[in-house]
Amino acid sequence: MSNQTTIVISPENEPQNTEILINVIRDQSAKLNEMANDLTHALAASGGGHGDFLVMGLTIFVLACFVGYYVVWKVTPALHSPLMGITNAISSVIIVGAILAAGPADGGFAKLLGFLAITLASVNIFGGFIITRRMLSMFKKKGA
Amino acid sequence: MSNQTTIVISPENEPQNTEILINVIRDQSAKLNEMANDLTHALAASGGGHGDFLVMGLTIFVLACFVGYYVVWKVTPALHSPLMGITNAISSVIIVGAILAAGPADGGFAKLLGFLAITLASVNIFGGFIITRRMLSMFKKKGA
Amino acid sequence: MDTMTSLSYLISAICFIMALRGLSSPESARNGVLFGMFGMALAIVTTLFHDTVEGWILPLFGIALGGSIGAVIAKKIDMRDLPQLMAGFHSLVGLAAVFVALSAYFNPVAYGIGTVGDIKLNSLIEMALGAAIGAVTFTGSIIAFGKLQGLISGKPVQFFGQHKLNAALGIAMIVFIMIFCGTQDMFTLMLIVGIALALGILLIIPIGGADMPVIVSMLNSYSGWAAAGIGFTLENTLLIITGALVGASGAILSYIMCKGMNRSFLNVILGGFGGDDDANSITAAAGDRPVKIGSAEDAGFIMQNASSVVIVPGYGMAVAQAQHAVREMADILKAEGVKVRYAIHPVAGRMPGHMNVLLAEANVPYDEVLELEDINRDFSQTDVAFVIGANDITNPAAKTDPASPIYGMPVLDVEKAKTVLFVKRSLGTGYAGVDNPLFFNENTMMLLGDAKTMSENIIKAME
Amino acid sequence: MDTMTSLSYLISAICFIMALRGLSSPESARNGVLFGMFGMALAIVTTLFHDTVEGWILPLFGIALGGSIGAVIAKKIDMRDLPQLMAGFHSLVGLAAVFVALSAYFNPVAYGIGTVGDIKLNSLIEMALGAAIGAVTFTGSIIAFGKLQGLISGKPVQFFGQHKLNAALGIAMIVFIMIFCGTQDMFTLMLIVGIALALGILLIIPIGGADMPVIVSMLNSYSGWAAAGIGFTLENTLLIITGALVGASGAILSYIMCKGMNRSFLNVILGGFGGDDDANSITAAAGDRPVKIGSAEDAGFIMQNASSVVIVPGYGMAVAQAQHAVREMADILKAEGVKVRYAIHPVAGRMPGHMNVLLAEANVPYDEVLELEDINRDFSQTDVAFVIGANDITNPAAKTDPASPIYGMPVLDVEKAKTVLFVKRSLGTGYAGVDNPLFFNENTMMLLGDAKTMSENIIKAME
Ligand SMILES: NC(=O)c1ccc[n+]([C@@H]2O[C@H](COP(=O)([O-])OP(=O)(O)OC[C@H]3O[C@@H](n4cnc5c(N)ncnc54)[C@H](OP(=O)(O)O)[C@@H]3O)[C@@H](O)[C@H]2O)c1
Ligand SMILES: NC(=O)c1ccc[n+]([C@@H]2O[C@H](COP(=O)([O-])OP(=O)(O)OC[C@H]3O[C@@H](n4cnc5c(N)ncnc54)[C@H](OP(=O)(O)O)[C@@H]3O)[C@@H](O)[C@H]2O)c1
Repeated sequence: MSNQTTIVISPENEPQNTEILINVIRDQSAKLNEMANDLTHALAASGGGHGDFLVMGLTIFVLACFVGYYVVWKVTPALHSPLMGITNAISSVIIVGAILAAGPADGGFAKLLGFLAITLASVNIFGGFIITRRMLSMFKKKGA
Repeated sequence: MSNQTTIVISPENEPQNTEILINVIRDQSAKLNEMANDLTHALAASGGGHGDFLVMGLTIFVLACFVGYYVVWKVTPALHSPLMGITNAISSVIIVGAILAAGPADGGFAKLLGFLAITLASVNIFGGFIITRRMLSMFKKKGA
Repeated sequence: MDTMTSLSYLISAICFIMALRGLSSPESARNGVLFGMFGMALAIVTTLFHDTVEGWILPLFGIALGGSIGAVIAKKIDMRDLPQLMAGFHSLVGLAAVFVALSAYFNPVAYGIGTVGDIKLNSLIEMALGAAIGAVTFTGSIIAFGKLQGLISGKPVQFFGQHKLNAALGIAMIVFIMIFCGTQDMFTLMLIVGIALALGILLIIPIGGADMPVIVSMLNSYSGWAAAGIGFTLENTLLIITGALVGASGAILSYIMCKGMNRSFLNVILGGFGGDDDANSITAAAGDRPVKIGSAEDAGFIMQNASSVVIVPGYGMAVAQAQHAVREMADILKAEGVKVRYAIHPVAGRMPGHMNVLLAEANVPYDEVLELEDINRDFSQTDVAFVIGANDITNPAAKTDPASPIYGMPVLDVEKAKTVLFVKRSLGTGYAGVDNPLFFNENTMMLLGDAKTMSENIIKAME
Repeated sequence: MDTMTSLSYLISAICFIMALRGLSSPESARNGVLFGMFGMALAIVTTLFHDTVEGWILPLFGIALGGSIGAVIAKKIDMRDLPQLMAGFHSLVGLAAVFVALSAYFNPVAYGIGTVGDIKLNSLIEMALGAAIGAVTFTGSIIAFGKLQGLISGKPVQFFGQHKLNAALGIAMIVFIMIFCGTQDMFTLMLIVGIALALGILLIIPIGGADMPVIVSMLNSYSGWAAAGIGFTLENTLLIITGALVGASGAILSYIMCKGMNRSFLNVILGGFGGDDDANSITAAAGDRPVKIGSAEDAGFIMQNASSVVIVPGYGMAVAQAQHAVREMADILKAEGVKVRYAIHPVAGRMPGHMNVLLAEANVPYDEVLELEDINRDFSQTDVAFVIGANDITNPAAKTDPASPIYGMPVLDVEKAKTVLFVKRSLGTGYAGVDNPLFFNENTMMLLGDAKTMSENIIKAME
């Protein structure tokens, strides 16, 4: 920090001089305080706040719904069962949240919940993908 | 601010006392300075920073490309000309940026550019939508 | 979340979209699954490298444990039991969602959404909603599983004031969610989960066993919305996108099924339709009218002398596991130069695409298997329609009788074929419980018996 | 950006998606446009209420000024001139993008991306890219406009070292963008824009006039990507989404056209194909083989005695503005009980969907207008194929002659009709400059003359 020089009040300095000095420092300090406050507000108001994620997330959600709508309508009816299998598997991506819960060294009860969720989701992930592959492996063309 | 009391160094106060006081204030100031720094970093690192918008924006962009892909392939070939008309109109949504440029009272050159961009984009918006409506109004079913 | 993590998640999301895209044809589907698996692996690895994840042992152990259970189940399961398998799997996703929502409550710091007792309002709402939807999915899927597996009676269980009770519970839940957002009280959260668990049971129990496929799809959709809700809590775009994809998929499948039955979704949800299949009694009307009943030999003879046969499989074929025998029969006919094709109704069987999977399992090439809109025009040029274990989906009353409960449902026009052969055990009704006038048609011959036995007898007769 | 603003923008984006969705059928399209207009109005109003926008007079004046110009143009324009109108409009979007990017440079505070001389790195890159793409779109579209309107020769202008020059300019631009990101120097930015303007001209000038539709679509796509780039600069999700939609649309249309011509996109971009149509000389081959040349009376007689006629319009009909006469002719035939339909090739005319708009303008009901894949099978049961101002899109060499430059391009199988009537001014070639062996077929009759005059004569002959 630039103002790190220790101020020593020696008898040579007149009290009045010192007074000015102190007041300058106090003003600076007040200014810094204000700055810090402003920044805190900026942090809250800016995109970093949860409020903004909400709208961005909503935008993403809406677009993903459109994508889902189109992609799923394009699925051939013959593969509707594999579709259920695969969506079952990918909906277990919630495992991401479970790993975060089980992750911290000092997780406590949340850690246990996280572990359970990981296990449950894994049943689905492996089960879902494997059953889907099993189903698809049976679909063969004429002569194949 | 809580430390807003003006310090007066009267002859009664010993210089040493004052010295301590000054150093306390200096320390406080340093701390505040640090806080401000921390906050600045937090602001940059957090979602508010441009870095994070980039990824969120990218996510939105990718999803929008998927949506665009599906929506456009569903357009019937007979309406490909109106499609060009309507995309021409909506691509002029860039007018949003132009209005922001023309908006500030003290915009200077940017304000002029903004105004020009608004005008150009408006030609497209009105032109694009009107020509599309004109085209579509001509498409009629048998007997209609 | 740092940029690298977010980018990885974005790639995962794209992989999931590609996985669903792949299902537009059987050839591209295999690659699609690989995309899905890669996306999931990437998501898991990325999360393991997250700052706050300190130990890998616990997560990896959980994955290994759950993964092996899942793998064993998926490898052992009989394809006939797909519907209940799906229901069972969905219940697990629901429970996992509840656990994740709760762990976010107990350790908000791990997700960066606040500190214990001081969680952001948005996160609280999303957390409560995620937990509630997850809980409904959990118990609802268990009931659906039970009904499909036959552990619980498939009969719609209805009692007085049911809908009022559900409504009251729903309102209570909303009130408690509001209280929870104010107090952040653990007990309230538990109460919300408890009510949701009860609601899951109460909502599904009045619905008939045969409507369960719609419910399974609906719950699939719910599990997606729950994942999306938790995605909002954790500010995780991957969860939001995937949740939306799954939610949309489940909703569309439910819609397709309802349309295939010409019933509204509300009508299904309100329940009371379709009890156990065994409960269907042979209706009185049957006694009065003449029915032509044939033998396996008759059927074999007719088909061997036909030039084109369309096989219409239904739920009964799945129950009897007759698909292999049917395919053998078709092979013999094809060897004799008969053109054989299969016609699949959108709601044949008990799950969307169920018949396609069963036929594929019996090695029927998928290009011989046609959907309703592709084959319906051809019945008038067909010699024999061989209807096996199907009933409602061929019932012409859906086209002609506005009083019929299935009026307006699209059906296969089998009656336009020169001869219609019906393989079923009796003259009883199907799932919808309505008489099929086709049994009494002049060009219909009933082949009464179990679908598998009858097919095998026909094979013997033809050899 | 506050939550309300973001939400409004999200609604706008949804409206734009709905607008494109509507175009899946002519009925829903009208509502679609309303969605689009509402979305745009919402976006504009939302922005006007933005904190930093202090005066409304300037923006509203700009909107009124530009809007009235746009409205007048759109109302006056002849439908035949659609391609050049689109090109002209795209040039404006390109220029607007350049202006917005520049104003972000001069007043970054207004967008919250930094202060003058201290703009964020990301924003700098995106700004430079947005400006560059916008500038290429601007000059490129102007050249395309000029070629289509006939202001510039449609001949591909090619000179030695062209591609090397373009590559050098491209590399120079990238270098300058890198320098700009370091220095934030205004002069460098101007240089980037300057190079991009030059590139726009140099890239389009070597491409033949008839390839312009692909280019117009490509530039449409570019204008979308430019908007998306600027969306990243301004951290505006609406711009990103809309940009992606427009970008995808333009790219898909270009792809459809290239596939319709069986040429690769690169082949079009590298240029040199297809000069002025007038430049096509009557090829020597014509003299040697016998050609049946008929009169309007012959044509009228043949068609009046037919039971089904398929009209195949092409670029020549658009040039001659013959669509009204053709429709009148069809009306007379229909009144006499002849079944009349229209067959549209994906690249008939000079713009995707061009023929459909012209026929619609002449009040042809759109359910009589069929796409290639829907009508091609029917030609063998058709008495007369009436080809008017079309050539390449009927050329059977595309199916049979691997040496032909149009080999592999899907064509309308008009030769399968009992009689083929060809209305054109000569035995000359069409856009691709290749001979059409159909002119010399036994069942072909050439009706030489201007499309409009000939149609009017046929009408007179039939009355
Ligand atoms: N696919 C779906 O996703 C879905 C979802 C919900 C509801 N549904 C409903 O399920 C029904 C499906 O129609 P469907 O025609 O496939 O089935 P269905 O109408 O339920 O008829 C099945 C027939 O198979 C016969 N059957 C049962 N077991 C048999 C056996 N072992 N051997 C021979 N025949 C046997 C039964 O007659 P007998 O008792 O005389 O043998 C019954 O009439 C529709 O009403 C549909 O609305 C389907
Ligand atoms: N639609 C698109 O988006 C698009 C885009 C790029 C390229 N293209 C290309 O454009 C071509 C379109 O095929 P096309 O068959 O429609 O056109 P074409 O092959 O260019 O043939 C047009 C014919 O119309 C005749 N014609 C010109 N003016 C006429 C008039 N006033 N009256 C009567 N006839 C007249 C010309 O013959 P005469 O000189 O003998 O009269 C010419 O042979 C394709 O090669 C396609 O690849 C289309």
